Amino acid sequence: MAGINKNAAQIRANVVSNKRVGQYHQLIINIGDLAQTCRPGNFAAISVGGENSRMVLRRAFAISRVSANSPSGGTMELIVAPHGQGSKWLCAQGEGAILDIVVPLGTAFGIPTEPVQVLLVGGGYGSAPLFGLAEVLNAKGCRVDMLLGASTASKIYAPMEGKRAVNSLRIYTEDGSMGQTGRVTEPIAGLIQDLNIAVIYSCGPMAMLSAIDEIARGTDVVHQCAVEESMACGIGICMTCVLPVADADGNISMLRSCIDGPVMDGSFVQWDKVGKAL
Amino acid sequence: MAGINKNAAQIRANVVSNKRVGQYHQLIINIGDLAQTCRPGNFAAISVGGENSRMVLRRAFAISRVSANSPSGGTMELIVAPHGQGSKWLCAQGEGAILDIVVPLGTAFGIPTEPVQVLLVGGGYGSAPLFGLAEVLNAKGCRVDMLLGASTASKIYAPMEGKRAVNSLRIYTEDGSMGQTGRVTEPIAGLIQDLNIAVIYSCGPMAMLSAIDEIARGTDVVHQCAVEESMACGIGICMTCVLPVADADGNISMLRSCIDGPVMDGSFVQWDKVGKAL
Amino acid sequence: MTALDFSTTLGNAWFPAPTFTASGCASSGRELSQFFDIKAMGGVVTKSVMLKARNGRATPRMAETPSGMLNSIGLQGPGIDAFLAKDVPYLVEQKARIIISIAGETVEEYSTLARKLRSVSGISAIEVNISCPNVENRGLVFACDTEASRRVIDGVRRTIGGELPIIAKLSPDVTDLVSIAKGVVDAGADGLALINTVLGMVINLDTMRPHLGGKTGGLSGPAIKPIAVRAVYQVHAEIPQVPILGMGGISNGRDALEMIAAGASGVSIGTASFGNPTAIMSIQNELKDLLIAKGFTSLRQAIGYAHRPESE
Amino acid sequence: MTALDFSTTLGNAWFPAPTFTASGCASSGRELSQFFDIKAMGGVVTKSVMLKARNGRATPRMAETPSGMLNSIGLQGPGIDAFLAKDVPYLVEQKARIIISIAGETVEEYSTLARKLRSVSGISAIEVNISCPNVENRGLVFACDTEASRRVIDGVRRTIGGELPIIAKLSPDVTDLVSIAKGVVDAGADGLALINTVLGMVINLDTMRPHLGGKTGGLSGPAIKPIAVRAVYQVHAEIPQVPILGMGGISNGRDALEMIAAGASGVSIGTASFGNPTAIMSIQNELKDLLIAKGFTSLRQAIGYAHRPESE
Ligand SMILES: Cc1cc2nc3c(=O)[nH]c(=O)nc-3n(C[C@H](O)[C@H](O)[C@H](O)COP(=O)(O)OP(=O)(O)OC[C@H]3O[C@@H](n4cnc5c(N)ncnc54)[C@H](O)[C@@H]3O)c2cc1C
Ligand SMILES: Cc1cc2nc3c(=O)[nH]c(=O)nc-3n(C[C@H](O)[C@H](O)[C@H](O)COP(=O)(O)OP(=O)(O)OC[C@H]3O[C@@H](n4cnc5c(N)ncnc54)[C@H](O)[C@@H]3O)c2cc1C
Ligand SMILES: Cc1cc2nc3c(=O)[nH]c(=O)nc-3n(C[C@H](O)[C@H](O)[C@H](O)COP(=O)(O)O)c2cc1C
Ligand SMILES: Cc1cc2nc3c(=O)[nH]c(=O)nc-3n(C[C@H](O)[C@H](O)[C@H](O)COP(=O)(O)O)c2cc1C
Ligand code: FES
Ligand code: FES
Repeated sequence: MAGINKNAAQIRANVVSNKRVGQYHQLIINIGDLAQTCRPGNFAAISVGGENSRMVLRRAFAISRVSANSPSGGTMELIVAPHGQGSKWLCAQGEGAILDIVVPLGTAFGIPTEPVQVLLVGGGYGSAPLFGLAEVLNAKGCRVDMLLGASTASKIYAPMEGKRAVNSLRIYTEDGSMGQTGRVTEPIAGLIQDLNIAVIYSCGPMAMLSAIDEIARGTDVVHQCAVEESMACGIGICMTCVLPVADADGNISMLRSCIDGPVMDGSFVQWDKVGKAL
Repeated sequence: MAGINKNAAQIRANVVSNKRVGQYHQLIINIGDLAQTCRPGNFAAISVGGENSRMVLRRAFAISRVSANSPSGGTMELIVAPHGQGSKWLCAQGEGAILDIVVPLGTAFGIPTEPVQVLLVGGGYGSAPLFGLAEVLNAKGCRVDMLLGASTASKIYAPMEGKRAVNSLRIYTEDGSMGQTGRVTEPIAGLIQDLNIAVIYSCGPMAMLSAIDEIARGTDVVHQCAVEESMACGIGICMTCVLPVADADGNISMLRSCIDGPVMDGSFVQWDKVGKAL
Repeated sequence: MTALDFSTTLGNAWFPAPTFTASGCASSGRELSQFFDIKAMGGVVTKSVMLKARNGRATPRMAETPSGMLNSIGLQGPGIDAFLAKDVPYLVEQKARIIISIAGETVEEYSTLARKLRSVSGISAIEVNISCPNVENRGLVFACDTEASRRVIDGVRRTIGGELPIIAKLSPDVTDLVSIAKGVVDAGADGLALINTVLGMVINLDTMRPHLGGKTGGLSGPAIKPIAVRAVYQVHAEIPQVPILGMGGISNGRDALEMIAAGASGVSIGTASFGNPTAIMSIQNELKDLLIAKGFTSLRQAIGYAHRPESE
Repeated sequence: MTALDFSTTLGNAWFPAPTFTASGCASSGRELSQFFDIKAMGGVVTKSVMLKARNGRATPRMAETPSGMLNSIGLQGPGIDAFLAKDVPYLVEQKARIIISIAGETVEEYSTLARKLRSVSGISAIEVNISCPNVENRGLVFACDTEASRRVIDGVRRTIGGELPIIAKLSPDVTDLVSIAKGVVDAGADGLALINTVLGMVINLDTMRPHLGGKTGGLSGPAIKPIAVRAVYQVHAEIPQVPILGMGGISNGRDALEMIAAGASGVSIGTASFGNPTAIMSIQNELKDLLIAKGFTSLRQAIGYAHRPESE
């Protein structure tokens, strides 16, 4: 069993900027030297609602990108969807606001030691960490192709700068308002063959991850996915965020997605048992 | 039994300004036409903590003064002591903040029909409504003398403009940091005689009101005091804010200080029974 | 716009909307009518009235707690005769629908109160608040004892006859809520009101003593909402035919819908009105909009919905 | 600076500070040591361990509620043998003081667990979590039944002998907490842990079904603090000689002092650590400062202070 991310620390951090991007907010937050320890796939856990808040739990957000030497020091970028009260509060925090953050948390995407062909698949705000990941993979000499999907155009997050490290980017929306009409999972089987994909990296809704895993099963493709379970603590002490995962011997146990994830080997996750008692 | 203040309404109101004055904050709030219906002694009940607040109850504040035709429309002034979480939150609301307010509430100080000699006694932020009251009394031709007391200088609230309507103002602090050293109640017995006082108006801590009442008892002086009991609703529906008060026949019952007060005839309040079960 | 049948029933009493005041949280109803038309809501549940006038407990009577509050009012009130003479006629005149809440210290007192109500016109139902100390049994709260609860309801039922619906209001501070609920239904209750406040305490750190005059107090507000939803769900699961007036922390339309899905036929709103005098009307409107948005054509369809198997 | 004796005792176990983790809210202790030195707090109460490994309940296992949360973990854990082999040695190595929490489904299972602990060194006390369904009695929770509670503690006491303090952890979801407390003390408990979570439920309005995999869950956090303070006060009033580990919603030093004034000899912190990994250390420091500011020279003087007559 993995332990808590050894780099994790609790800090009070400044919001450098907050910009609306489609239906999301892009927050840049000054986290100082901690930026150097963040890896693609890691997440941050943030207190929400301020001093008199009735919300007692932190909210988890994937780190989209870090910049170790921005003019305002080490920063991280988050892409936040205003969903419920907590994320809406976060989206309302302007420049200069101070946040209580624990970062970096969780596992990171594994980076191949050889330059290989990889496919990155993102759903909704799930694309956020993929652009930072693409840069790292690109620097390793990997060829990076990317698929992004969402229900509608405004839920596609695909920043211009992000595309530099990507060889090809295809966008799917269910309502056809951007890119192809349909689901992001549709072309995957074809691409695996055509492009000789070695690794799929995915981040998005659980149903998408599960569908990708079904496609990858039976092929040689490694599937690294970033799962998203409800988390009460983010640091491994509450056991609420568990998923049924098999070990090498096939023994299934409930692993904490905040410590043994969010990035997991998709082939070990027991997708059919998620949300059921073992 | 009195009913709820017939002028009361629930509004969303803008903070026009927020200034620190000693240990208090002076808040000017735009309440539009409601300003015309506020009388000295009335109070406002304000929601605190914002949308995700764990504070479920309103906070009560005496209306210090109203201005029906200020440049920003009808406004009221509050003098707020940062005490616990709710009042601290209020003191942190800057210009432009929007507050949920129910105003005006409660009874008002009775104004004599004849010009008489009156004494106004305030403790701490209890002086706030007395300056507005002094103006009304002064306009009626009354001679207004005022005593203010507090533990220390920074807790004396006595604005320059406020003194216009006052014939004399004496200040007492317990630590001697401003005015005379001692309690504001000390000179009252003497003043009643010397100045031929007809009415004492008081506002401040319950212990001060009770002490004044003891002095006034046995004299002809009418004592109108603004009491301060913990209030959950401010509008008469919860029965938490009660005080033991006698009626003309001497029957004592628990009256709601938000509806039958805050201004009450001190001689009817059963000071020795406050905080006890009847 | 879709038509929605928003009406509900508690026993044989019909109400145009399922939103009520909670007993003790609207005084006589007069004060709220400063803020909205009180006949626009489902109905007024009046403050629990006792036989004699009562001064209640010493102050402080309240303490705010995280997302909630404690109260220890001690049933201050004018007594049933003054109440019937002054408060009820006002509500009748306003055309508000009225549920009278009664409280007593002995089984006999409850019956006497019921007798006084028998001939009063304009009343839709009686809520029997049995979360009161039983002076005949070491002050043990009636609602904490199955047998005492039954006896109170039995006495009221016999006195009142079969017409006026009796709603028994239970306390959550018990080991086995379902058996108490079944007991009072057996004894003649037509409906249940769930939940009364949860016993709590706050220590004042200045005095280092219990803050409230009554030492302990009743916890209400959003803090207890999950407890209330659980109570309604548990009881509805066992006796689905018995209508429930659900309450405890309801502050918006979503809270109300949770309670209805758990099994409540109507909801009472207490503490929320302290923070917001127009809370009941907002909740009523939000609930209506939510039901319509979810495609319901009647409130009735949503009652107890959470008990259906996942597949439906 | 005034010297303060901040130490406390639970039975014959001594702790340098009165602040502990709450069972199930600190995993094995390893995770928190990323944020502070775990031997600096009073002690670690470990997650309730059962005889066999257990996977626990289906997800979702949590729901946030106003100033609180519901959880339904279902006692996921590695089983006592793996726990003693892996988790305890780590804590011993860190020089943390350790209270082991055990849970079972039968009276026998508790005794067996106690037997396994008898020879383990480095343990300060055993916390017996009896808020578990008793499979031998229709799943009725042990802590809801005076007799079953007594039998569990009696079994553990006989097995463990007289050395290791036994702390019985009780549920607030009962009609008469004091009699259950007295029962387990009679049966051999040296101390009490009050309170476990309060049973609650949240309905998910998207699915219109109970949100949690386990349907109901345990309510914790600031929302339940007044209930916890009341429970500690009630029990301390009746059996002041029995040390209490108080918990339920403690989030800052003031909350901790409330609990101590109500009668707790120590406090456990659960949910607050989820929102703030360093909560326990802040609470410990704030409590110390508060005691000093109020002129206490020892923690002991403040325990149960709220029970003194007003005049003192
Ligand atoms: C590892 C991880 C990475 C994430 N990355 C992002 C991201 O980059 N951008 C983004 O917009 N969102 C992300 N999320 C989801 C985000 O955490 C939730 O949208 C957010 O917690 C919702 O909080 P709320 O108060 O707005 O909603 P509410 O529904 O009011 O939240 C209530 C409770 O449920 C929990 N909860 C609700 N939805 C989710 C969810 N989808 N996942 C986990 N917990 C949930 C909350 O933490 C909270 O405790 C991520 C979640 C996880 C676990
Ligand atoms: C009629 C009236 C007029 C008032 N006028 C003023 C004023 O002009 N300026 C000013 O600074 N304060 C005034 N107060 C007191 C003010 O209401 C309290 O200081 C404030 O409610 C404290 O809230 P808090 O959240 O800061 O403190 P907390 O102690 O955290 O409050 C907790 C709870 O206790 C209640 N409470 C605490 N202290 C008081 C108190 N002294 N009176 C009533 N309720 C209390 C609060 O309303 C809240 O519900 C007045 C009170 C009343 C009843
Ligand atoms: C100040 C106050 C007074 C109350 N008085 C009564 C009462 O007289 N009779 C009664 O049955 N319940 C009484 N209750 C309980 C409420 O009716 C209700 O059951 C409880 O407060 C939970 O609902 P809420 O969270 O919406 O307030 C009172 C509650 C409060 C807060
Ligand atoms: C996620 C979670 C898991 C818990 N697991 C246990 C447990 O295994 N054994 C136990 O006795 N109590 C358990 N509890 C209850 C806590 O120990 C504590 O009694 C309760 O949460 C109240 O304290 P708090 O409000 O500080 O969290 C758990 C609570 C939570 C929130
Ligand atoms: S979120 Fe608490 S263990 Fe993962
Ligand atoms: S504050 Fe509610 S009745 Fe006065």
